[in-house]
Amino acid sequence: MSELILYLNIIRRNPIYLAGLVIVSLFVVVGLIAPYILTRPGDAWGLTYDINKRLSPPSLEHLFGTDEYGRDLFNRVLLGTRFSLVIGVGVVALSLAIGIPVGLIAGYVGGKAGTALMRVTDMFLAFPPLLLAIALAATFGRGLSNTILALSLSWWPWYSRLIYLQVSSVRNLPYVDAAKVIGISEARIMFRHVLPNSLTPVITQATLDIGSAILEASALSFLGIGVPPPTPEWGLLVSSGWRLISVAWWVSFFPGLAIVITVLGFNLLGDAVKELMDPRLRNLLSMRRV
Amino acid sequence: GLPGRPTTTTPTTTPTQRMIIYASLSEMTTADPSTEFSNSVMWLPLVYEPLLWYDPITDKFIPALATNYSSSIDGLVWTFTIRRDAVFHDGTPVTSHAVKLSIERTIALGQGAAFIWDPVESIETPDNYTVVFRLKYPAALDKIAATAYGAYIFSPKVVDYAGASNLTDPKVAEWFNRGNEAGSGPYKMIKWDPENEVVLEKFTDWWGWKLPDYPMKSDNAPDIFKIKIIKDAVTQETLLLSGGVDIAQYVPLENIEQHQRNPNLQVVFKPSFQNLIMLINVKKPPLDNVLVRRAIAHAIPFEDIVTVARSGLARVASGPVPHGMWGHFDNLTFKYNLSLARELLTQAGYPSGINRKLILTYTAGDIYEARTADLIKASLSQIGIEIEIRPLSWEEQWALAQKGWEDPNAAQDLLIFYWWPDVVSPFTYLYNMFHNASKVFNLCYYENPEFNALIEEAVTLEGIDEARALQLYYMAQKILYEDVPAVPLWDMIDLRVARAGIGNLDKAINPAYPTVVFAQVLDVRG
Amino acid sequence: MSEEKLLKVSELTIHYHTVEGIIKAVRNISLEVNVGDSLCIVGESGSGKSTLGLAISLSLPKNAVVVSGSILYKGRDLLKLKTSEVGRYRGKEISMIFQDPATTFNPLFTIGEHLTDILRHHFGMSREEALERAVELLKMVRLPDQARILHAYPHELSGGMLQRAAIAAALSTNPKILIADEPTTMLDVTTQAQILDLINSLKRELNLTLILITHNLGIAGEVCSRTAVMYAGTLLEEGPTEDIILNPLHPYTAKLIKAVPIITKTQGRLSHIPGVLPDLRNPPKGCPFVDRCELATPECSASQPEYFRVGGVRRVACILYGGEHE
Amino acid sequence: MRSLLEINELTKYFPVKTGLFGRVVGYVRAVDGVSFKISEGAVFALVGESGSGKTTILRCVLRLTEPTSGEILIEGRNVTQLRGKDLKWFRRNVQAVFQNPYLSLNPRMKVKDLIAEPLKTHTNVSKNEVYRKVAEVLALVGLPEIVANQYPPNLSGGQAQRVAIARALSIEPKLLLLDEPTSALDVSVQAQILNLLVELKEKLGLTYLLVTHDLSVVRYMSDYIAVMYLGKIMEIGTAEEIFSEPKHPYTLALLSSVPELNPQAKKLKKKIILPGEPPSPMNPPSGCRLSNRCPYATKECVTEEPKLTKITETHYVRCLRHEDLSSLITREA
Amino acid sequence: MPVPREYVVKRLLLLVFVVIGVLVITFVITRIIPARPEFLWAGPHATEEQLKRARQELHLDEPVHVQLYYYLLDFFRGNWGVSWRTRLPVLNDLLTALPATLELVIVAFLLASLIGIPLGIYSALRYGRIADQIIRVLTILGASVPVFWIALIFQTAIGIWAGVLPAGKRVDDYLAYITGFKPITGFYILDSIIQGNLPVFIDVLRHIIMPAFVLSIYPLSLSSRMSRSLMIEVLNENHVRSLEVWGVPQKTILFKYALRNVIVPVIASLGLSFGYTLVGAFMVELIFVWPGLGYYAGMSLLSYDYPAIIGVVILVALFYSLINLVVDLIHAWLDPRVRF
Ligand SMILES: Nc1ncnc2c1ncn2[C@@H]1O[C@H](COP(=O)(O)OP(=O)(O)OP(=O)(O)O)[C@@H](O)[C@H]1O
Ligand SMILES: Nc1ncnc2c1ncn2[C@@H]1O[C@H](COP(=O)(O)OP(=O)(O)OP(=O)(O)O)[C@@H](O)[C@H]1O
Ligand SMILES: [Mg+2]
Ligand SMILES: [Mg+2]
Repeated sequence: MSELILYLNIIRRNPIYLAGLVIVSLFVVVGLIAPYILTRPGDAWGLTYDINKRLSPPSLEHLFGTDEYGRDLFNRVLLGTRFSLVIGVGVVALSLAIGIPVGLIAGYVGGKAGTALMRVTDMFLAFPPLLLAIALAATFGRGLSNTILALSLSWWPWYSRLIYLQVSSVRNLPYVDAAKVIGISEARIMFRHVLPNSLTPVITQATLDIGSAILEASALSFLGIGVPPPTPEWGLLVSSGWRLISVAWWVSFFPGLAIVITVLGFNLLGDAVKELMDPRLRNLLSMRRV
Repeated sequence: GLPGRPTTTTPTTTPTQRMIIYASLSEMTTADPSTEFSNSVMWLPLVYEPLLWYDPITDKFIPALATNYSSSIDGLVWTFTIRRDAVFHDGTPVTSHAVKLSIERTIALGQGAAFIWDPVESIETPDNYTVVFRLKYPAALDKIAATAYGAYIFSPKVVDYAGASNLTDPKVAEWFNRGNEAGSGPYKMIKWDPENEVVLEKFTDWWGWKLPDYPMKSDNAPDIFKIKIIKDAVTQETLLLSGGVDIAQYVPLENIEQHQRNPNLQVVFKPSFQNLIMLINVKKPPLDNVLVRRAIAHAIPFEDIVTVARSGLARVASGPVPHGMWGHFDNLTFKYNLSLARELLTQAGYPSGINRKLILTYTAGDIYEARTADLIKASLSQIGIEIEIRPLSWEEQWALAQKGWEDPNAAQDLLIFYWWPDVVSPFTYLYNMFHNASKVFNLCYYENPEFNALIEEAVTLEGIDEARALQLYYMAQKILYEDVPAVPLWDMIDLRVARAGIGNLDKAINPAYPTVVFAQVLDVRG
Repeated sequence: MSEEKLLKVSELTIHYHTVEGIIKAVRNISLEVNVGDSLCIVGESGSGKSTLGLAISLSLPKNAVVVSGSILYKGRDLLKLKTSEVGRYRGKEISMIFQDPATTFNPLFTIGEHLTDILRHHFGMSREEALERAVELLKMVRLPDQARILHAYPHELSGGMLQRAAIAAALSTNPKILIADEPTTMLDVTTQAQILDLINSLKRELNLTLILITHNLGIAGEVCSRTAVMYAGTLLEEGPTEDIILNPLHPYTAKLIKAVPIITKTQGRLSHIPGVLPDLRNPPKGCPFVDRCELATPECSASQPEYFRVGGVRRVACILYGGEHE
Repeated sequence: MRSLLEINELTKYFPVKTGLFGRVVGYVRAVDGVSFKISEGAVFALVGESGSGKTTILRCVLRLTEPTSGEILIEGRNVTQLRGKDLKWFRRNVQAVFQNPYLSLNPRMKVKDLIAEPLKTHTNVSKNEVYRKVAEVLALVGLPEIVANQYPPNLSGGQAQRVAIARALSIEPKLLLLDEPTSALDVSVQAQILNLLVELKEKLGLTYLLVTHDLSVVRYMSDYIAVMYLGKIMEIGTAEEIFSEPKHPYTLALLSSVPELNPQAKKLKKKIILPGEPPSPMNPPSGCRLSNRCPYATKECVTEEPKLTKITETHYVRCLRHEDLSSLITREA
Repeated sequence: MPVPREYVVKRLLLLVFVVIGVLVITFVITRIIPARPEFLWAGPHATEEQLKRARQELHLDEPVHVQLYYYLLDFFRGNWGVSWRTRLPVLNDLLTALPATLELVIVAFLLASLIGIPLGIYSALRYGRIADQIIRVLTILGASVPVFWIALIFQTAIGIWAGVLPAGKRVDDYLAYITGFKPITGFYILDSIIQGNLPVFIDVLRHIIMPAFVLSIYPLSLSSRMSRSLMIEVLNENHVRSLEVWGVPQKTILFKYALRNVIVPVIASLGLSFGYTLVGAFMVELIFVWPGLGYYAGMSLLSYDYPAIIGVVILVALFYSLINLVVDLIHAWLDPRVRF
């Protein structure tokens, strides 16, 4: 707890990190309340349109302009936050749900089953990031849950490997030996002693990965294999504005900007966390020129 | 070279040449002038020539390899006089024998558009420059000889080039498909890389260049005409704007107005027989109720769809047969009227809307379908019908739709897709999509014996009693209007956008030869 | 007198700036080292020994701040050197070796590469000359099979061998002062004996001035003529090693010595020091040992005690010895 | 006194595999035919430098490693074959304290839960009873009660090691194995822990097996000592015998490698410094394992493997020249 | 440092394992996940007849392991199916498209490492100062930008509005035509050099620079951030401190010693960013009409050309594994500690 306060204090003092924290908090909050603060919910959900306002440039009435249906882009981008949040959290949570058990069993139980699990993990890791997701998404077809599933299935091995490495080192720590000597059951050792001490880096990494998951999902949408229209998913908005770019640059510009800012927020925060976790870098943080 | 490998001939030209790059939306696969029935039409009419060209707008014929022709009064004997100074690219003179052999090969192979020659009983060559056709039944052979597919004349020497025993030997087709040609047209093909580009070079010995008043030529025609395959409208536009291509087959329609104002660009429109239709699963509740179907039909904002999806470059459909085609009637449009739609739903027993999400599928990747679907969803939500849009690959969509014949509940509710004619007749529209013998494309699962009988009779009357046939087609379409197994949405208007400096573009485009740009009439200076 | 002092540290105070706060690692320390001296700095973990050593060798980490004091080397204040001058002292006049031989050398370079780079820089030798000299140096630190070792990467050598190579590297420039920061802590007992033996003989052979940092009083007894005892960043007492061990003046030193089990005799109970080290972010105002000292008086916590001279050669910072002011 | 722990010809070879195909290319002979007995109430010390196999023996006794061969008997029961109830009995009666207290305590559990864990595993007392017992044990090792609610990383080294000891002792074992229990600690803290261990042993009638390389700690604590080198016992005897009449050159070297605090004693002592590096345990030298580093080695020493020779009832040495050793040393001096 | 043969053999065996892994996973994706794989295989407008043939060709009526056997057999025989879109053998299509992608990716990759690594090191040396902060924010930004979006913006701003660089394609067709430029290797930069065709060479560079730069933004940021943090880490290592106290000049410590400590792990992780770049090329090629694998993949995705998609996935995964192998061997060669 005091650590957390310390971290927050450090972040507060560094404008870059603070920006990260603010962006991420804002993203989460907006993602949660977006459906309730829309001024034009029909436009946002794609249930209304206004032919007379097609492709109007940004103005006070339409901050981000309108799209080819005359829908207010600001509202669509705002609602897109919700979808990005769902995708980001969904992908990361599902990946953890697969990755943690696999990594834990492979790392702690070991043996033939463990080796086999790690080999399977390695096979998945043989695909460059996103490639496997593309193949899976193309097979599953478009849809929100299919997108989340495709991304998670290509994502979990990273967590599995991380947990595996963590567990393999933790299981050799003296406190695990000490627990065995005391006669504690294997299951209890695994869940009470090994798992909690292996989880922190994975959970931290996973939290920060939400940004990357959003980025990848938007790439799938752009390639036409992500969520289907008229979902106001940001990547899809950019993609549908692609063909309009020379008449209406705003249609793809603002959703793209939303992606950039959100992912930037996660990455800034990630950088902060990385520095905070590393005590050596932590000292340097407050370094004064000598 | 091998198929798929680009074959290149070193150009023998000087650097002062004029080149035009035409961006094509679709790649090509085959190149046999007798059987080609697909995208190679983009260049076939430049490299090969038929006997005549047809201009549907003025309803006139332009001489091609035939300088003139006549027909007997009963329409059963047609005589064509062949041009004396025409030579094939290999140097062989064009003669009546070459014409006879070319057309007979098409007939013998029986592929692609070979059916156009069905009326022909025999072809005779009284001398080197006269061809006589004898027909089994009366037909307009001039139109047939001018079709975009299946009417091209090529050098009989291809047998030797291919090392074949006769013209129908598959080796000849292979030779063509390897990227070889033996035409007589104004351009020679010098590169065949069917996935990326096809390059044509001016054939200097073409007879047309020497005729001062020939309408199908220009003194400033490009020396090189390159067809570049760029499968996407946005990219075509980008390249057009940045100078990478000169003529775009397609650009995003939203930008057309802007391009029209752009002094560096020109835009040319033309009609098209392609239309978009929404098929309704008439066997899946609640769509089995005709009132519900009518409600849906009246809740579709046709005008808005045309504006948004096609930026106005389409006409609201009136029946499944598109505008401008024989068999089209103007009073079959559904009125967009939400209160009527709500009323119909109430009558059908759904006063507060339908309590199930209807699944609407379309072919993924098509922006016009996507936007149409989007607006249909938006509009139907106004009358309490929720739509779930599912963009699918064509094969998935079709596979899903096929299930409907066995189990309508397993199939989609609504399906939108394009139709365009193979034979230009209302019959192809009405039979394929609505006759219950057509399981492949009747994806509304509509079964109506009365309707079937009407169109079956109409098609047989087409050549004998046009008026009666028209009447029957009207009755059939009226039935569809009442039963609403489908909602025809819009009929397409086609267009080309090009660099402003290219003269005669409108002349180079002819609706009878879709996608073709007749390069020889283009006027390119500087 | 002062001319003979090779090194004179006066009232040195060093802080570390960290996220958790300012750590006062070295406070107000004064020391003198003569040519040929061997001085041991003894103290428990965290007492600031390494910080002091790094300050003298001009290699403090970037987050260290010298708050006050001076380090006079041959009369010149090392803390006031310009950046361009640092190179003339570092390595050349004062060199250092460290605790963990496994991380002393860059793992991607051979031992020979390290040695020749030092030699070529300091003496402008050619590669061949430097290699020859490197072989001699390895011989000097009693490493066998010098050619092999020159071509070996650090991970291919044992800790003892690496520590010898480090000594060779540190001595390659003929420095006047060698600072050895716990050079044997990471080594095995028998290897430790070897290295101490080596340091002892090199000290004699090369007439080295040695500053040895250790937490093991026994090592001080083995190697150094004089010893300084540090506690919580301050210097508690200083004097000839033998005197300090046999007759510790400061209550802390006395307790520390009684806490060490002695191999030559069986003992009853070891004496131990109750309590814990003070927090260096916020050290006591007075004597740092005041909280753990049985003899403490209120006066002890009032202000930091001054050094008192005892018997001419000894200094101690404890008011028990008041009167004999320095 | 009967022996509590008896080890007979204990051997542990670790196979060394290549990365490729996992082929076994050799064995690390970590422990090679070690035998000794510990009688109840005694403190038995294993000393020797790093890699000599001390920890491996300990791990074999604790069943954390499967021995290659040999017997380990606790009160006559073969440890490696214990199952079920016997195993439970074994776990309750044999406990250990490791070198680094921070690493041997789960950083995410409160001290009270750490100490309660063995109690809950081995006794079925009520929850209240457990925490009362925890408080009792904490008092036993001299820790204030507030420590109970702290997490190990927030404790000082000495406190943490006390917690580890408390945890081991909470279920009142008979045998306590100590693997370098003080080498991670500062001198002043080390003294606290050593005193505590001695105190507890007397109070609770414990038996210790102590592993260390610090001879001064051994001197302070132990009754019996086994000196190990490369997996073999070189010399074994009572503390008195080993310290005052060492018979093996390696023992002598170890003794002289301890930096002597007393400057006067230092001057009197003859030092033996072993040259060279300890050889790889994968291929130890032939004959006597010390032969390549021993200043007194002869040709015989290289060819002939010495046996443990009895000197007194309790004192054994593995050296061909042990009889000449004292004369050799004096001659050199 | 010579790398032991056994290490090479081990890595090669690992590659075989990886290849089989890739194939097994793609097999699962094509055969097991879809409810009716023959539909995905037979393609658009397939007739009953064609579906039946597809079932036979895919051995769908046999047990799974037999299907897998034939799948592997087909793969090694070069029978990767026929594209629905181009109706040509997929492998053929892929090999035609490969050089264009490689050229683009290699240029992007060179940009990424040649700019990214020095930038990161510079940033580390200016730790905490303005320059460092700016570089940091920029590189974090670079890692946050969707490649397709930035590609669109560059293309519109530079290619269309400013018109400074071509907005797409690999070479100006007219120029290529009049100067008689012919692709030989498919790497246009190389081809223009071989033919001594300076105008085309310049034109090719003008065409490649924008897509390559856009593509390099992500790996550039990655390598810059990585070298920055590695440099900071290395400068805190004991061995840097010991060279310092031994009087080795800063320049030597930084640019000889520390630099290698940075470069070696960066190289070790280059494989990963090569993977990113390869997949990023999908979108960049699509936008810049670059007729490589990415363009092919993009087109195949748009038309759901299933055999082609899977073909691209397999080829890219194999290529990625190969690059990883090479990178690992280079790493082993540079770092004496990496063995087994
Ligand atoms: N770079 C640093 N940044 C911040 N604090 C530091 C740094 N180096 C040392 N310290 C702190 O300064 C204090 C003194 O450290 P120093 O290393 O000088 O002690 P030491 O006597 O050498 O201890 P040890 O015996 O453990 O080596 C300690 O509290 C330590 O945590
Ligand atoms: N799990 C293992 N696998 C392979 N070799 C091992 C293993 N554990 C120990 N060894 C080897 O066995 C030998 C003896 O190790 P052990 O830890 O028992 O020595 P030790 O006397 O306790 O040394 P230290 O004083 O360093 O703790 C060493 O060479 C060590 O490398
Ligand atoms: Mg230190
Ligand atoms: Mg050990």
